[in-house]
Amino acid sequence: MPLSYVHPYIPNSASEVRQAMLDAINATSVEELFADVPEALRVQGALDLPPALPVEQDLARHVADLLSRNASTDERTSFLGFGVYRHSVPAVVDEVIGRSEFLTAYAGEPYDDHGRFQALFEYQSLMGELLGMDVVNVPTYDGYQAAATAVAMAGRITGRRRVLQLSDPHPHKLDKVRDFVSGFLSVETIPTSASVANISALPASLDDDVAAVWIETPSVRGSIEENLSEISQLAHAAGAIVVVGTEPLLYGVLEPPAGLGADIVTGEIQSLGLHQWFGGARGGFIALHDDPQFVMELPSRLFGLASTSVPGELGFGDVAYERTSFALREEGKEWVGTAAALWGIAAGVYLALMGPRGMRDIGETILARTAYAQRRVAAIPGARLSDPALHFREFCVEFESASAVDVVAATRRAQIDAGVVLDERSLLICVTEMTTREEIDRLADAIAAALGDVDAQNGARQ
Amino acid sequence: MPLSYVHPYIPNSASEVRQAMLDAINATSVEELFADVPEALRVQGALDLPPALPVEQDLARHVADLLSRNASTDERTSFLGFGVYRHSVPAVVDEVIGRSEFLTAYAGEPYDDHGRFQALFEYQSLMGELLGMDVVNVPTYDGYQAAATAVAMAGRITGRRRVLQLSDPHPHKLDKVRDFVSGFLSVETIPTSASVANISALPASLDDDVAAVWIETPSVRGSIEENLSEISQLAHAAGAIVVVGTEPLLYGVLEPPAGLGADIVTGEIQSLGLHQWFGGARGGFIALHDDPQFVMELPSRLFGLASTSVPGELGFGDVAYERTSFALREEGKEWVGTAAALWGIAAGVYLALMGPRGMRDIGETILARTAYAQRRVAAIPGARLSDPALHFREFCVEFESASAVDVVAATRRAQIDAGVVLDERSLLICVTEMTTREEIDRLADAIAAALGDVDAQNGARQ
Amino acid sequence: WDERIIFDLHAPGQRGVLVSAVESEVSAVVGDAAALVPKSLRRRSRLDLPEIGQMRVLKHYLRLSQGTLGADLNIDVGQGTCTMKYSPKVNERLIDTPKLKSLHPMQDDDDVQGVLEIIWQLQEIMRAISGMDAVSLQTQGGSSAIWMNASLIRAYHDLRGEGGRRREVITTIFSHPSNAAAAKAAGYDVITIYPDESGYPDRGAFESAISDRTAAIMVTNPEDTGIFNPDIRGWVETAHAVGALASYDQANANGILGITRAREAGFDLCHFNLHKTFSTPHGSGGPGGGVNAVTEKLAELLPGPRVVKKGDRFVTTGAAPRSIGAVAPFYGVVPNIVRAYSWIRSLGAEGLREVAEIAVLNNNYLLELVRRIPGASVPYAQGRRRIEQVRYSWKELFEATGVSSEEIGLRMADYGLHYWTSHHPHVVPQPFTLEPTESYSRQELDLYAASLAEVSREAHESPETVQTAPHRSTVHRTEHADLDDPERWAVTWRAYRRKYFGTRGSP
Amino acid sequence: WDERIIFDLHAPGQRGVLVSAVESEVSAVVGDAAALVPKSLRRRSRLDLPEIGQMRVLKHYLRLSQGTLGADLNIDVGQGTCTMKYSPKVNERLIDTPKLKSLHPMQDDDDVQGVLEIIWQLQEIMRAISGMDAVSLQTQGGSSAIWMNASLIRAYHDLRGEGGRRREVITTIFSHPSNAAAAKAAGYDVITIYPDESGYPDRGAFESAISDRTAAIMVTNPEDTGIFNPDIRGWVETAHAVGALASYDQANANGILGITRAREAGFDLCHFNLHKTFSTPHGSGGPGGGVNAVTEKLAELLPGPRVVKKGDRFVTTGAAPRSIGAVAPFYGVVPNIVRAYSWIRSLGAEGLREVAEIAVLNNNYLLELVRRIPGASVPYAQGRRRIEQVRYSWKELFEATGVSSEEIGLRMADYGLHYWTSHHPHVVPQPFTLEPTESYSRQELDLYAASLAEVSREAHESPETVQTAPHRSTVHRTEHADLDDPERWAVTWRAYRRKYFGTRGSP
Repeated sequence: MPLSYVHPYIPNSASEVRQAMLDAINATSVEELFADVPEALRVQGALDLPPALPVEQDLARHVADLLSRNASTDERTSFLGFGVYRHSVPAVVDEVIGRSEFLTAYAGEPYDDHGRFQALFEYQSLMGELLGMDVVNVPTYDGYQAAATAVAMAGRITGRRRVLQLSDPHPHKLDKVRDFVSGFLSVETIPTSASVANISALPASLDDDVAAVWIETPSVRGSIEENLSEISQLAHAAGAIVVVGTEPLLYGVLEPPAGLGADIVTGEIQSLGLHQWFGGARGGFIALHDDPQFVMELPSRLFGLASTSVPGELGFGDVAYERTSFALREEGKEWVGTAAALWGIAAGVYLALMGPRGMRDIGETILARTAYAQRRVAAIPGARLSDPALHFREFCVEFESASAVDVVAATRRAQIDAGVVLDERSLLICVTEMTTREEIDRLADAIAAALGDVDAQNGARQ
Repeated sequence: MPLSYVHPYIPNSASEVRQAMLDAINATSVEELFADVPEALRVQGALDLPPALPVEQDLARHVADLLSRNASTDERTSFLGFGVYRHSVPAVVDEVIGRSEFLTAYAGEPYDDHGRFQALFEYQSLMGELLGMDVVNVPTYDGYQAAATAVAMAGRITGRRRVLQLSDPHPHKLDKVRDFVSGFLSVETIPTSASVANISALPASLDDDVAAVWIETPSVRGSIEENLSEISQLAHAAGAIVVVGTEPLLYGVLEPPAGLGADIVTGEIQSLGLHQWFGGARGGFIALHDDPQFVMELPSRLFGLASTSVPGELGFGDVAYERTSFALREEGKEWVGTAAALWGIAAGVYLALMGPRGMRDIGETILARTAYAQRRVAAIPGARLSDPALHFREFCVEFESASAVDVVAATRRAQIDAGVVLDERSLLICVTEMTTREEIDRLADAIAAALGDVDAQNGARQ
Repeated sequence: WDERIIFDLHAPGQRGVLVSAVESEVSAVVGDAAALVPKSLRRRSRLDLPEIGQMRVLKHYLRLSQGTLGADLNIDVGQGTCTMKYSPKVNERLIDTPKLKSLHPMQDDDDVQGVLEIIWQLQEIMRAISGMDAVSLQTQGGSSAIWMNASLIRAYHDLRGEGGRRREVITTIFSHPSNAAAAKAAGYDVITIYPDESGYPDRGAFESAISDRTAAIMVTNPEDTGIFNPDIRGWVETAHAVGALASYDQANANGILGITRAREAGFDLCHFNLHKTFSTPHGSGGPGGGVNAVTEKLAELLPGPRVVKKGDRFVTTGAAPRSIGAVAPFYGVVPNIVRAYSWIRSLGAEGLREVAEIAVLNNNYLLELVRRIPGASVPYAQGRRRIEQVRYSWKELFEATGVSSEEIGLRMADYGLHYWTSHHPHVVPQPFTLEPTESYSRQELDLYAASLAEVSREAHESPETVQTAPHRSTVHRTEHADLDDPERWAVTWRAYRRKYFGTRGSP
Repeated sequence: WDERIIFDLHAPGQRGVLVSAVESEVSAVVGDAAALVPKSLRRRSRLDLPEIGQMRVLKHYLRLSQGTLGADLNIDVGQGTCTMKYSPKVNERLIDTPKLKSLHPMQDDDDVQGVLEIIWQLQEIMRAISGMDAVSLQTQGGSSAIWMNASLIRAYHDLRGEGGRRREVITTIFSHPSNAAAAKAAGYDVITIYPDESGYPDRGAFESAISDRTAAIMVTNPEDTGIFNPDIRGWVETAHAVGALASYDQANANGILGITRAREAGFDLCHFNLHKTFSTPHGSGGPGGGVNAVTEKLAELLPGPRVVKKGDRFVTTGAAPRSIGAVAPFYGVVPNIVRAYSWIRSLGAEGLREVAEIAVLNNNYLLELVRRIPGASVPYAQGRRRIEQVRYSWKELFEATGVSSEEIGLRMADYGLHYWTSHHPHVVPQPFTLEPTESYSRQELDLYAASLAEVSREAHESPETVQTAPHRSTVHRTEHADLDDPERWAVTWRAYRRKYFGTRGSP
């Protein structure tokens, strides 16, 4: 039973067209085309779905009404981080990735999609400069997958079965990595010391069965690993591969991990020009040195330069396509599929806009505001910083006697989301280049007021 | 004194580039380039402007904060019309006119801007079908200008000096027309009868010095002129030109004015896919029969089809360019300049999406809801319709004892903007396809409640 | 793309969008909607719009867009006098909100304080930039702002009872043609002053022309040649001396922002183009945006409605007491007002001056490059610097090769670059006008000049290559006669079908 | 456009955007920001990103976009198995609001009720579409959803202590390669079933392969050939009989929406692709969106966080008790969840079924057209109708002319049309797969088939025309060896400079 109207998305459902096409294929009904689907497999009746809204204005009103029930982080003062960050997104980034051409392209050849190949090659190249490495993938899903794949690559390259994890990674990322490699690798955690790697505990665990030493810097608490160079030396001496998960915004200011011994560097590109999207805009980078043994273990697509039949002309194509599951099914490395290419283009535009000066400025601004926020919060009676490490963008504050949940609830009344509760007494606070000094001051005042109230209540109780 | 930073909009202000360019032109300073501007004409010091916000995130926050102080008609229930209408804008329209190519093109030739010429030719053609006329201009500024130019054209064509105005036009439009033609035409108003033309008063004024008879349908009150055919016959018999100002949304349902004798048909395209924009998105159409005497008096650009050096290929170009002020300065017809081309493209996309069925549907929906609103409001004690004419989208209600301003103030408390106050006791109410039956009912209830309060107060006072 | 005309995409029954249907409760009350309309008014003929599915409509226009060389894609220095500059994308994002798009101009002032503040602020900013006393943002483009100048001039003299006597407006040939045209449309006789040998407007001719019949001078400065008339205050004083007004077309203001203003030169009124100097995108030919700024003595004539500040609040009021009446609907081209406000706020006073300085630097740099191209010359004001643009000439090239400026333009299209001859009349023979603004990098100016030089080389070496251009456009050279002959021109598809096929159906 | 690589646009000192500066009050407290970083960690080498003004960056990417054949511009039926359909523009407008873009996943539930409701509603809708009991929307693409299926299968058997024994997964050769690949990545041995002579998956081979070592079957149906396995319930029952799970890859669900579901065939788990069947745009290769739907017995394994409804409120909770843990961050690809929700709501249940019916009608119509093209053939299942797509073969053409399917694809690019051979291995010789979906009008299908026929004619008449294609692309045929030789491949500009020029500077 055809629809009673022609839906704008289904042009051939106009009844005269439908009939003409049936005639052209010698069919008497559309039903006949489903002859291979036995009656027993048929859905009885219509699917149980909410009513259709085929008139565009009705749909738009419905969805806009739903979304209007959200209060965005532009309306509140947000110090929420924990893997998703409120950074400035230049308008040009949104303009480029909103272009119909990039938005709706998929899997064209380098000839029809020259621009897409170039844009993603440039993304790889710009990231390569930032990270000081020669090979960067077309983004995989997210930093979790990037870390999981990097660790798995280390397992495949070394043929070893242990992974030492030295930092405080995001707990969900750790989940993902464990599950992903559980078929062939065990992930062992060496607890951190003062929120960075406990380097003195490393030698005892570091044996010739260790495939990878895995560092996260900044950690989930925003602490920067200061001893990467030493850790790398120890790992390399044991024949292990150094896998680092990190934040690209650091590297206008900091020496990239490759310069400190890292073999595989991974992370997220959400901070490079992607909105927060309720945590739903992610892309994972995996950067390598140009070592064929490593490259051939990477599952992602890699777009590379190629000469063409016209001398001097540069074309693009898939590097080492034969690694992939597209070429080899289960004999390929892991798998490759629709991942996060559009976000990669976005990150490329972002880096092109920022340039070296912009990347230095943003690194310094965030470092400075993080330090400022740390000092402001640490100065509040009843609050202290959880550790003395250098922090970028996030840090953890511990309350002496107040519960973190109560502090959050109190500051929410001032339209402030103070941070993410890590445990009973710990709050993870995030500041970016979007967080002004004035907002940090308001946060500190609100926390101080909240703690004062708690003290007062405690006093009253005593 | 150069800026202390390189602004992203001014690439060559980087100091090394600036110097290199000065060297290339043998100048020692930029100041030297302004040698022709005497010291006495120089601005002393900096302009008195608010501080710069060169960091994009700061600018965005500033402007978004300002705009957040507005309550849009999406948030309220709006019955406001009076020349600006809340119609549904299909997303595809916004997508097309948001494209960088159309948005930032300007005055290219048919070769570099083939697409722009085609899109505007198609706009003209789609409007031509809707209006049943063979010539439609690239949009001028707005319906006011379109009417003014049409009346002026009639003056130039006939060489006569009087214009008879038979409807209730928008008062600002009347202002504009009067001022525009005041150098050579006088506009005389024949008062309406029951909000449409007083056809019986026409013959007395219609003499052989009348250049144009000017009708507006719908009028500012939304009333449809039912006697256009008879008026045209009278006008033509006197050698006058019939100029009609109208609303294109009518013509999926109604016979276009050309079929009823109109010689020049004008109006606004805001309802064809343009948002309200606080009244700031307008475009004026002027439609003619393909009579060279008329065409040569039109000042606007006209894009036409042309054969090319390749047989069968269709190109585009300016029709009768020699009419224009671009070609002839003051000897051209009025003038031509930057007007409203992008809105013309939008209206073309709109008509292409709507098709004949969509235009019929929207006409019927608005007619039906207008009639429904009229009946609901007319049923309220203390309120009555101002006239018995057929109305489209707008109608006027008169209150027996309440002031219209008070009624508006009372309904505003229910988040309803009930309409535009026309005078002490009259309210102009507008409904479109965006106005639901439920909203109309709420309006009627709110007006009834407001009138009830007034009655109660009057009762209390007595 | 070889994209057919949209009528050829017609497929019966397809829908691009659906329309909100009449509710059954409504039908129950009013009956059949069509029956509400008297039979004599009902549409008699079939409405021959095409029926096309949504994706196909979109695709059609996307393909046409790709066949359009927007300024965002181009090195758009070839459309001199148009001030093609970067229209920042952030401004597009900022206006794309229901908080602006879905505002109605008759909403209560309380509900629209944000937009009113922006309008008011831009008025104040334009007061500062012009040095004038009062501002209207209502007109929709440069020419309509020029029209408003003419209308204000007319009203001013009418009020003083001199309207009947002052029947002349004086302009210069290198002022924008709309000054002449709008003055004429307002009923004035137009007197046009040409430059003297130096290239500056001829002071002697001006003094001969001005008299107590003069209503106003309406001039551009710098003129479209890029030459700034250093004697402009003298001209204004001469006009004032005979009781005429002085109206300043600031279409070329980009090179003098923060350098010199209407006020310093003594003008009574002036206008700016939001879509030129203040970066709002040109929209394929509009909407633009006009700014009219006047001195105190003309303020009472400004049109309404107006936005004023009362305490901390912004309120709307009617027109000034002796207003010329509405020149345009409501508050002007609001999206462009917000865009221009945003652009100016990004730059501030120092930034605007930097815009002017770099625009002028770019212009003189490009001048240096073009001067070296064989066959190109730079008429007038030899050895002087230019401000915002330069009107060049291919006279030498034309004489040597027979290749005209128009033909060079068609060949430049093959290089993916805009090029436009110049406004008529071509006082400068074989003219072209380049205006680089502040938006283009040195590399892009080098590339544009190199392309011009290449075309010059082609013109000398194989003129037919240039004269048969375009070679790489979507279409080939069109037949101009099709456009000028009433028997053949076709402004709509229906006219085309009728004239060429004698049919209402598709050919 | 011949647009250079972005590093060539470098112009020292130019800025694309400026960054919020450190406030003086902050500096006063923390001192110089760079000095906060220990010297050993400070960047040692110059950061060689290019410096480019904003307009030039924009122009660069706009030009690259024009060199990309997005589905919006194309008749995109040539990328079979990809379900290239119309991604409605209204959905792009709807998600473009700070109310979605600027939401943080750790906000209080009270502040995000709107997005939580949409997530929850889409879960419910997917329950109805699949007939399964519980849904997760967390994965970011089809292959990651397949991975999640594999991970759930593994966890399921592990929980029952059978993980050690069940080491095999069975798939079919015309199921998407990621089923094989993800199963392998999860540690399984993969057994692949080929079709029998009829073209349907070989039941006999399947029965020989299945055993108590089988963890699951992971199959697509209809397969990538467009053939629906009518015996699918039999296969599932066979799997269940040995204690294996049955996992349904619904990448090709478009043609069976509302017709048949995982539930009816008895599957334990399945996945859909939001970016295929449910119209979210393909984004140049992602982000996509995966939907995993499972029966009750697997629900306890689903990852977290989850969205549930409590009374009238929507609340977030952690993972299920025996969850496999996070497979992806937070709630999945939220923009695509909202897009897919909007698309489904526009259509409703009847509309979805209409999608399926017209997609299948289009497919069989196109089949009829292609069948008539000389050199093209339709392997398998002769005389049967196909569902969502068809895998065709140019075997005859190749044998007659030497022109391969890949070469035909390059020539189709000259016609402005996408064309893709097919996934490896090429069991069907010289394959190509066409999937018209419901989005294309009859005219467009006719045009696509006519273009294929034209290339076939060229292949027969002048094969070198096809074999030297593309002729009208931005670039010419690339040298594959540059991409496969480690000495020559260059994945970044820095690698290119190093390998080809031995330099860090621009070549």
